[in-house]
Amino acid sequence: MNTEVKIAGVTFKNPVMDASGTFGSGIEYSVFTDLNRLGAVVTKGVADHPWPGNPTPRVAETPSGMMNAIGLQNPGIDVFVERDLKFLEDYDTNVIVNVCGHSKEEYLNVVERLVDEKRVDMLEINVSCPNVKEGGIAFGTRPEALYDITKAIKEIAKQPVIMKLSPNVTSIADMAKAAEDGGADAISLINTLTAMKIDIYKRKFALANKTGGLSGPAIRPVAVRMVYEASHAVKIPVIGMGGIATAEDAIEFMMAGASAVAVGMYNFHDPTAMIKVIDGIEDFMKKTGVNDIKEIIGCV
Amino acid sequence: MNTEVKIAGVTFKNPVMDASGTFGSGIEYSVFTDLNRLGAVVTKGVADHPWPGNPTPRVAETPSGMMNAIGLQNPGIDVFVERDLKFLEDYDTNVIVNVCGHSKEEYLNVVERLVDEKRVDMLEINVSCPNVKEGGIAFGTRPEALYDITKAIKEIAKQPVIMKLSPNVTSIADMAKAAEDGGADAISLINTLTAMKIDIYKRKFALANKTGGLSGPAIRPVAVRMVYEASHAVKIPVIGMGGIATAEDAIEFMMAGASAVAVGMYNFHDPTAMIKVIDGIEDFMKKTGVNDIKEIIGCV
Amino acid sequence: MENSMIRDEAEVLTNKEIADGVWRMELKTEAAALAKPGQFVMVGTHSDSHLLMRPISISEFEKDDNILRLVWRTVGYGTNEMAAARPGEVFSLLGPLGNGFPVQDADNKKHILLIGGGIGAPPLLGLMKTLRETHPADEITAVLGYRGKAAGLFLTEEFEKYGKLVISSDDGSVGTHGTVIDAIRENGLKADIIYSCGPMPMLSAVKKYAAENGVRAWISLEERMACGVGACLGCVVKTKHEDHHSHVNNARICTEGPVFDAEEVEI
Amino acid sequence: MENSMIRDEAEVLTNKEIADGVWRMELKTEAAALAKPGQFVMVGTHSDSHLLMRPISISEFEKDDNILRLVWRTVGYGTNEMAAARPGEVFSLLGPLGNGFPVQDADNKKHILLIGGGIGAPPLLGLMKTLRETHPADEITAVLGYRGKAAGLFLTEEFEKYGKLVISSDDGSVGTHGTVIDAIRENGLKADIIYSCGPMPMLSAVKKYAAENGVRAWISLEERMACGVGACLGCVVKTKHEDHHSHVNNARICTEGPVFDAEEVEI
Ligand SMILES: Cc1cc2nc3c(=O)[nH]c(=O)nc-3n(C[C@H](O)[C@H](O)[C@H](O)COP(=O)(O)OP(=O)(O)OC[C@H]3O[C@@H](n4cnc5c(N)ncnc54)[C@H](O)[C@@H]3O)c2cc1C
Ligand SMILES: Cc1cc2nc3c(=O)[nH]c(=O)nc-3n(C[C@H](O)[C@H](O)[C@H](O)COP(=O)(O)OP(=O)(O)OC[C@H]3O[C@@H](n4cnc5c(N)ncnc54)[C@H](O)[C@@H]3O)c2cc1C
Ligand SMILES: Cc1cc2nc3c(=O)[nH]c(=O)nc-3n(C[C@H](O)[C@H](O)[C@H](O)COP(=O)(O)O)c2cc1C
Ligand SMILES: Cc1cc2nc3c(=O)[nH]c(=O)nc-3n(C[C@H](O)[C@H](O)[C@H](O)COP(=O)(O)O)c2cc1C
Ligand code: FES
Ligand code: FES
Repeated sequence: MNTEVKIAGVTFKNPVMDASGTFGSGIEYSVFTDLNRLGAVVTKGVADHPWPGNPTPRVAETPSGMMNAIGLQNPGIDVFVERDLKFLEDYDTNVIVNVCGHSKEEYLNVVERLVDEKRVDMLEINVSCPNVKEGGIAFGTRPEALYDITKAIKEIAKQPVIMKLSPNVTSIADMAKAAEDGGADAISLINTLTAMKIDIYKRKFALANKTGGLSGPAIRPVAVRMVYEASHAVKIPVIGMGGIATAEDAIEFMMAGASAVAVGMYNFHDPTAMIKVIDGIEDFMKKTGVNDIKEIIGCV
Repeated sequence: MNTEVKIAGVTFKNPVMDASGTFGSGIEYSVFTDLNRLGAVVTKGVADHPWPGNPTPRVAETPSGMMNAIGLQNPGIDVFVERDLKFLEDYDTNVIVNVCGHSKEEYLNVVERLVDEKRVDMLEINVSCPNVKEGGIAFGTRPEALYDITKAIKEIAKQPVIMKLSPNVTSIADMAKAAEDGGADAISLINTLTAMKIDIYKRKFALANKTGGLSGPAIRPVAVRMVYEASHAVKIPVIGMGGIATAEDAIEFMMAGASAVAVGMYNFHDPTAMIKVIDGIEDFMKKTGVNDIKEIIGCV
Repeated sequence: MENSMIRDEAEVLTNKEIADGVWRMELKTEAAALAKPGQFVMVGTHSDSHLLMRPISISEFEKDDNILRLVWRTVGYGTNEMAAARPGEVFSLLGPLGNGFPVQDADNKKHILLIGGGIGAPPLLGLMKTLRETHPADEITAVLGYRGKAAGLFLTEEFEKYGKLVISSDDGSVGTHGTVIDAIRENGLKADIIYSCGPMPMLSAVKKYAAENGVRAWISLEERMACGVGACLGCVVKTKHEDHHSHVNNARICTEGPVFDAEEVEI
Repeated sequence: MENSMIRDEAEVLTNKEIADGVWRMELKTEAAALAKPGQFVMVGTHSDSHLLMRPISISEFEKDDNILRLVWRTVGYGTNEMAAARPGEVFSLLGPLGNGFPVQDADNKKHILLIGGGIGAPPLLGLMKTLRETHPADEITAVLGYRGKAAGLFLTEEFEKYGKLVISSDDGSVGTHGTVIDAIRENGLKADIIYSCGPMPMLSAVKKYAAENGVRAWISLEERMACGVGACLGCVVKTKHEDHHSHVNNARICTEGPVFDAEEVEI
């Protein structure tokens, strides 16, 4: 039975990874989850300098999901390389670094800083965070802007580049194509849906940032649809995410066209969720006679 | 205590109505719900001729929600007028007729047929159904197309016109403005989010139509955000919907900027849901000292 | 339509596994007093993320005692939750829904055939009981198809109370080896009227059998349902004639059905 | 960090309402053996639509018997579900989490002041018990603010076991009429070190009081949490100095806290 998948030349022992921002750099959750079991560790978005993020409250619960407006707080690329990348050196898994920035230059600064970091297997460019005002979201909603930044990053990056798409668009296929045209090696989707919650007794927004990103099982049907549309619009591989809780969900994304999948907010519900997804995929393969996980990619 | 609201000159005894397509024309649910209690009955989308709709399965359950791809099956405007409008004559509530079509002409045919129907208090134009191939969705995702059709309808309509917006767009504010510019008397939102579900054991789509529209509490945070953005972009009143289950949810939409609200898929969960929402709004007003429901509209 | 159906919080009186993964529950509810054979109820879950109610046929009803009996196979969230329910637990319920079997169509018929497959058998029990009120036992025959002995037969003793019972099984472990149609042939059964409920392939075979023999067959259909009361148009089946509601040859199974003249529906 | 916290399915041993809307539960879990006063646990709900775990402070722990005691006020879905739990029911739990109160900071101090407001009192009970192991009872004073007699006092007898107890109430029905600070003044209490937990306005007053009196105050903070373990960055508080993790003066309450030197945080 083979659970290996290959994305842009990088081999994953299995198609399961965390979704950026829900797992730190793996340090905290390594108590509950053997990182060596994961296909990859995807780290929290990092910028070229430390970001303080948004005021609190930053998280709120919603039906079968949650909202967040962390605002991409991060310690900056220097601390990240020294502490987080170093920590990950001890583990036998791929490392995908999620990159954020306020401007093209800031994105490029991070990518440049990482070109010679051996521990970095891939870059994931977050052009879709809805919680940062002048942040990536412009790149994430206009095909031309996405094409531009993809191209600029590809010119200097030494690792394969994954462009992470926003679902807050009229046509996800157009965005996927723009990333592909810009030279992206893969795309990942979906990031969170822009959302809002109001505390009616306080007459205040539940999040200090007013809006936040919706994630969790609630959004899964939207994510599956977008993964299907995107993977049919491009030839490059797709990493699917959005509400994955169980192996069944992961398989659903792969059947829709994803070559690999990420588990996001469900890690908060159950820090052992990813291990259960990995085990569950193997069970499914046994039960239904699938010898190679690649067989099911886009099979529907 | 006053629960009355006024939208485009039409007075609603309270701000609660059903969301089109989830309540038929009220006939079936009248066993469980006294239609006289409702602010309005919004009827299922009707076209200028009978539509067969999509093949089955047409509905599927999702976390805290459901998907549907009914495909706007309807008996056509003639049967509708004779049977459904006639049925509604006996009730003391507003009647809002939801209109669908494959083309501008088809929309206009329905509107024309209704100009002199006294029982019709308002028209709601569904330019946002994602489940009909050449259906309204083009009008619902391109501001220019929306402006055009709004204008054309307004030229002949005698009742106030509500344009019902699709959430599957990059900028809901742009769409709201296009409707307003076209002369709409009000807008309603959100229609369903385009979504997909796969039966992994059968390797088949859960809906025969492949994609369907996601509704229910799962999408509420997205709907609240869009109602907030839309109501801040235009001066015309907004009718809010998307996942309303309780009075608290209804109030949340009103605080976000909605002048009235609609309950959709939750009617399936509990056919008495709308009555509970109406009673619950009154309780909330008492408990928190709100004398006029209009005070809370957009108060956040 | 007034008071033909109610919304109720129904209390579980008893709940028992009667075959492998097949359960039978008694519920206390005034919906029982309104029920006819072949109707169904929508049953709510206790989960706040599984929001749709589940359609389950009424197997039997005791009008005077307000008791409904449901029989179901566990296949997913809701049916498993029902299986886990203890006496005293309460389920929201809508019903009775749908048209039910036209019992009067058996008037003056001597050979009444009830054909059930697997979990389609239970609603025929309530029908057989009702038919027995106006017909002698020897005019009523139930032909039931089961998987086999290992998976377990169910309700056979109950059916035998009201008429003749003929059985087929997929594995030949009991009764005729094969389908219900094989059992009908093997036993030389005659039919003046047929009532049937079961999986789609069986219903197609029944439709064909009925057509070949010039008998009217009433069949009970299933489809995914959201509302269960005719409002959502989720549950339609293509019909030969234009029905009074849709005007597009798309009858609602929950309202115009679930029981249809086999001739009338395209299955 | 290895084995400092676990994920467990903890069984409810007892559960009781000890004041109006305030509940106290005993849970069987090995997390108890790892606990320190002032730490907390994340408790899962049984609902599949309420997916976030709820942070609840550890009120007391019995290391040898693997018993945790939680005390909470019902305010929403999760806390009400916990209130409805019967013995034998099981909750998913993550813990113990956070740093806890620095007990050793009380070494050689003669006037140890524990200041608790409302539902902030319970974690101070476990702290007081632990302090009592190394201090005589007359060196430890707990000052607890309650709403009043009508809403009910809670845990007062337990606190009295380990030292002195001073009470204030909003309505003056018991102890000092006013805040905990009023009670401290009215009773002429001295402090060499302060530990505190309670609502934000009280913590601000404690911070101010401590600064005026040149005493170090350790205060326990609350914020909305998603992960509870430091991964999501949902629960930060602005700090005076750059913390080792964030490098942006934004310490994680769940990990660098929930207990902070009052001087260090901007509240
Ligand atoms: C009129 C009618 C009568 C029925 N009577 C019986 C009966 O007496 N005994 C019995 O065992 N089953 C019966 N069924 C099938 C029964 O409704 C499904 O097995 C049940 O809904 C499955 O729910 P679940 O939560 O366990 O499965 P899930 O897969 O978790 O359900 C997910 C969703 O799909 C729907 N669904 C899944 N399978 C079916 C199905 N086969 N038909 C319709 N909806 C489905 C559910 O209602 C729910 O909305 C009947 C169906 C209909 C339409
Ligand atoms: C470190 C820490 C320790 C705590 N210890 C206790 C305690 O010992 N006893 C006690 O009664 N309460 C305590 N709280 C507050 C407790 O977490 C909330 O009352 C509880 O989460 C409310 O959950 P709910 O489902 O009842 O409310 P809901 O309103 O349904 O909760 C919705 C969401 O908001 C969160 N939330 C709501 N109120 C709060 C709050 N005040 N703080 C943090 N999150 C909140 C919930 O965790 C959940 O994610 C503590 C909070 C923190 C951060
Ligand atoms: C708390 C939180 C923080 C996140 N931070 C990031 C981030 O830094 N970079 C990024 O690309 N996506 C971020 N995301 C988005 C997730 O990676 C993922 O795309 C999204 O949550 C959908 O997956 P889910 O439904 O499984 O959570 C974050 C999500 C959450 C919930
Ligand atoms: C079964 C079903 C049928 C619907 N049919 C229509 C329709 O005919 N016209 C329309 O404008 N919207 C239709 N809608 C969309 C709803 O009116 C509503 O906008 C949407 O479901 C969001 O609200 P909810 O989450 O409360 O269901 C339909 C929704 C459902 C679930
Ligand atoms: S289930 Fe809604 S019409 Fe039949
Ligand atoms: S709750 Fe996630 S970092 Fe504190």
